[in-house]
Amino acid sequence: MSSAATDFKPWTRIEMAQRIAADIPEGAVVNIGIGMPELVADCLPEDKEILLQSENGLIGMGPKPGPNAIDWDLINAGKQPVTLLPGGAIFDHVTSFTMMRGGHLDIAILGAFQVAENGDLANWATNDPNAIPAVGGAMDLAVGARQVFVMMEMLTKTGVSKLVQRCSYPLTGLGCVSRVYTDHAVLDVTEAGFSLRQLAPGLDLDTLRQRAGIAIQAP
Amino acid sequence: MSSAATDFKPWTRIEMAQRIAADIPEGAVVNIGIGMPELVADCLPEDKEILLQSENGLIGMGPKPGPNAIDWDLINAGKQPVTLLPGGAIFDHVTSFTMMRGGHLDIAILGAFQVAENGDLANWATNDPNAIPAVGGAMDLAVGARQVFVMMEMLTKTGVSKLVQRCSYPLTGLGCVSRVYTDHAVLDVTEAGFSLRQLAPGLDLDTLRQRAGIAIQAP
Amino acid sequence: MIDKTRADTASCVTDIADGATILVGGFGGAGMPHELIDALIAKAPRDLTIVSNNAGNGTKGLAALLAAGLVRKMVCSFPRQADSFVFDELYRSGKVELELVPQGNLVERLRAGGAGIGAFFTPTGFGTPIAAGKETREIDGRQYVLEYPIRADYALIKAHQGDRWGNLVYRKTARNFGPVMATAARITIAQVEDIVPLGSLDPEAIVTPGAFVDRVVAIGTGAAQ
Amino acid sequence: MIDKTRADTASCVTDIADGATILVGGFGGAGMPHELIDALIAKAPRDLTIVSNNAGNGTKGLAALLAAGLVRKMVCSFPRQADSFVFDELYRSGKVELELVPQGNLVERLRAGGAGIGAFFTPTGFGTPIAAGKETREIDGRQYVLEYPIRADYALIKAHQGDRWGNLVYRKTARNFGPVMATAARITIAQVEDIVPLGSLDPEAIVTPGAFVDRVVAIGTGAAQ
Repeated sequence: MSSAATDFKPWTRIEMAQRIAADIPEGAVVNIGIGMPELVADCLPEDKEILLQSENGLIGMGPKPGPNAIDWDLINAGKQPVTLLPGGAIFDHVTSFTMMRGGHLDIAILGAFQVAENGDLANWATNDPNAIPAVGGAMDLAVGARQVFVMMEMLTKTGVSKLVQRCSYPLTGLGCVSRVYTDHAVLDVTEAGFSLRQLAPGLDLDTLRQRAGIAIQAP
Repeated sequence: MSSAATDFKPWTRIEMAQRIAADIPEGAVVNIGIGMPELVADCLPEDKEILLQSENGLIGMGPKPGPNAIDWDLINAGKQPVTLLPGGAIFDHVTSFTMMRGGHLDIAILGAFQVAENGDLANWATNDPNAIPAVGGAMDLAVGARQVFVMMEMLTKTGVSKLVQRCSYPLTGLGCVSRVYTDHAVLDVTEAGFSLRQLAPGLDLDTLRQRAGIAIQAP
Repeated sequence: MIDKTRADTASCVTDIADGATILVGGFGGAGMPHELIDALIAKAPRDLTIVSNNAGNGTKGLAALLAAGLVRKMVCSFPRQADSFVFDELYRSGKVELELVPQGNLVERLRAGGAGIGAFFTPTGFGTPIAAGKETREIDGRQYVLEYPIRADYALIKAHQGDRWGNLVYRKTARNFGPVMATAARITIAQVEDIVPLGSLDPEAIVTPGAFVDRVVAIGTGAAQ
Repeated sequence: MIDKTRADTASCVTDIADGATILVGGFGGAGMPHELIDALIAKAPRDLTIVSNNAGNGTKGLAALLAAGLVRKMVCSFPRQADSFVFDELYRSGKVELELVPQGNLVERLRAGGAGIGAFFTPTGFGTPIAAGKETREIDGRQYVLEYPIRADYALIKAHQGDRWGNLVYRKTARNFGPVMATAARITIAQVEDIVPLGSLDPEAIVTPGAFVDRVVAIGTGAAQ
């Protein structure tokens, strides 16, 4: 076994979010999932117009409102107050899921418990029988968005890789993930499995493979 | 064969329309088909609020506009200019057919080539191979409206009854007709077949049965 | 004259009986018909099946209905929330049944119910535990799951303004499930901030035509949250 | 900066190739994108499949497209009209194919195409020649026919106003098929009377959000009919 790179510093969540934001092209219609992906909204470049869609019926979502401008009738999927940009639109749930499931979103950015090398995604439930299940719109995004980007730390708190051959947690969608942004590396999901796009500073591919515990193609 | 009543005068189309209009309760949501049923719109009682729906996306349809008020963006299913009453609404085709097929219309008033004693309706095509077929929204109204009223002359121009045991023309819908308003009589469609509601003046039930060539229950 | 307006919320819910299936609008608090739910709690029919995106927040609205012990079953997409402790407790103790439906399937099943569609093949949930035991089919190279309509006895929804014909407009993202739920219930009851004279709503901006609405009651502004 | 506006109709249709399937909005003349059709006739791709409620009126719009000999197949609900002589002649002489679809099934198939639904069971047409050879099923005591989505390469629609993000509002019953067709095509092209500055359309009254629209061209008023 090769030793881990000693000068490796994993990307912070903000750095991961910045990396995702930089990869979103102008004009993209993007749905940002609840949780860690919400950081991406704050990292979007100001010189590009990117349309954020929220499952509860809006597109053209703007930044959080100031404390005196909160309107509880204008919220996002995470039920937090948001604003609407000029050109934004409000619609009902039927239209929103037509947009999501019908292939009208360019990118969905989701958190995950596990991503498999065949693109399977598990992000809504663990195998804990005592947990209250909740799925929301994740399964619709998984099947509907043209590209699904996953944003997650590569390892669990106990050091287990979330990049797997086959998911052991209940699936959200089959073969749906296009790319995974982790604190260790950015990986594409290809027909041949995970393929390296970019390594965090100080990390080499062998060390990444070892930590991930899974085959990763060289770029 | 009994002789036809000598003092029988069939109802005129206007009288048929008036009879239908009088049977529509206040508040009913009604779709009026293209052709003869259009006469019903002009006969609606002014002291009742009845909501006319048109398949091309409006409800609360008002009378024809004056010659200087024609707007070719405000038309009915027959592509004729109409007006919108205060309280009327415009919607798209998806909403319109949700309303029609989803059971949200109280009454659809349709013309017919044939009505069968089991309620089958044939009103969109004859067996003429040279005819251009056209069905429009008739099949949706047939399955979707809570009640389907047919308005038609009872006999063809050559004296053949349009009230039949089973339709010989291509069907529009199965078992969908509730009531038939003809120039001879008003008939309900019941589990036992046609049942008389009202006879045109000067006509007796036996003569009606003979002309219709079909069993008709006494009221 | 058609007049779907009601004087108070109590008279809107008097006929809701034990065992009813009720659609409840809202996404979190936005669009939640709090005052109609309060009237429903006062009327207290039992063994209700409630279809709503969430399963209550805090102690108001759906959470209060659940706490009152009137709900036998919840059909929803996202019961677990930071403040869904009322539902969580009832669910863990086996006092309420849960049918978990992906949000898009929930919406589409309601839409099918309102639009007269008998069933539909959806890609959502294929290959996941949600599809367990359900009919699936490959169509044009893609895998789908067959899902069935949801139709209900009542819908309780919240809109911004309404008129005596039942026409409704909504406010911002409080629109969410209101329009589709209005189509999928035998009796749709809408609470609005105010009832406006017939003809004052822009006919091209009316979101829910009155044909989908049976009762409208004015609550006044400031009722939300 | 997102800018979906185009300077003229010709530049909207340059990539439409032979054999394309094209949705064309409108119910009779209302909502018919006459100027985009004129541009399509000038571009002259052949063997087109056209999906539209009618099959042309008089000598303009769809009738002109048919007369130009560019259409192989029409998919519509109501081809026969008082002034549909162009289609009638082509159909009778076997020069154009017809797929007749009940209007509600046409709308629902487009909606399924736009909404990612694989197929659906509709009551419309059951027991009629329209359902001949199609899969049927009894669900909850009612008979249904299985129908499949319509998805197209292009949609040509007409709206009232649009902005550079592609947001659209329509005018009265010219709305009809526009919103659903916008969802069901790979490329949706809208002609509007005028293009307004971003932010000037009421976000709650936008009927077609720009996410469903790819190109917008201003035609000016008075273009209809």
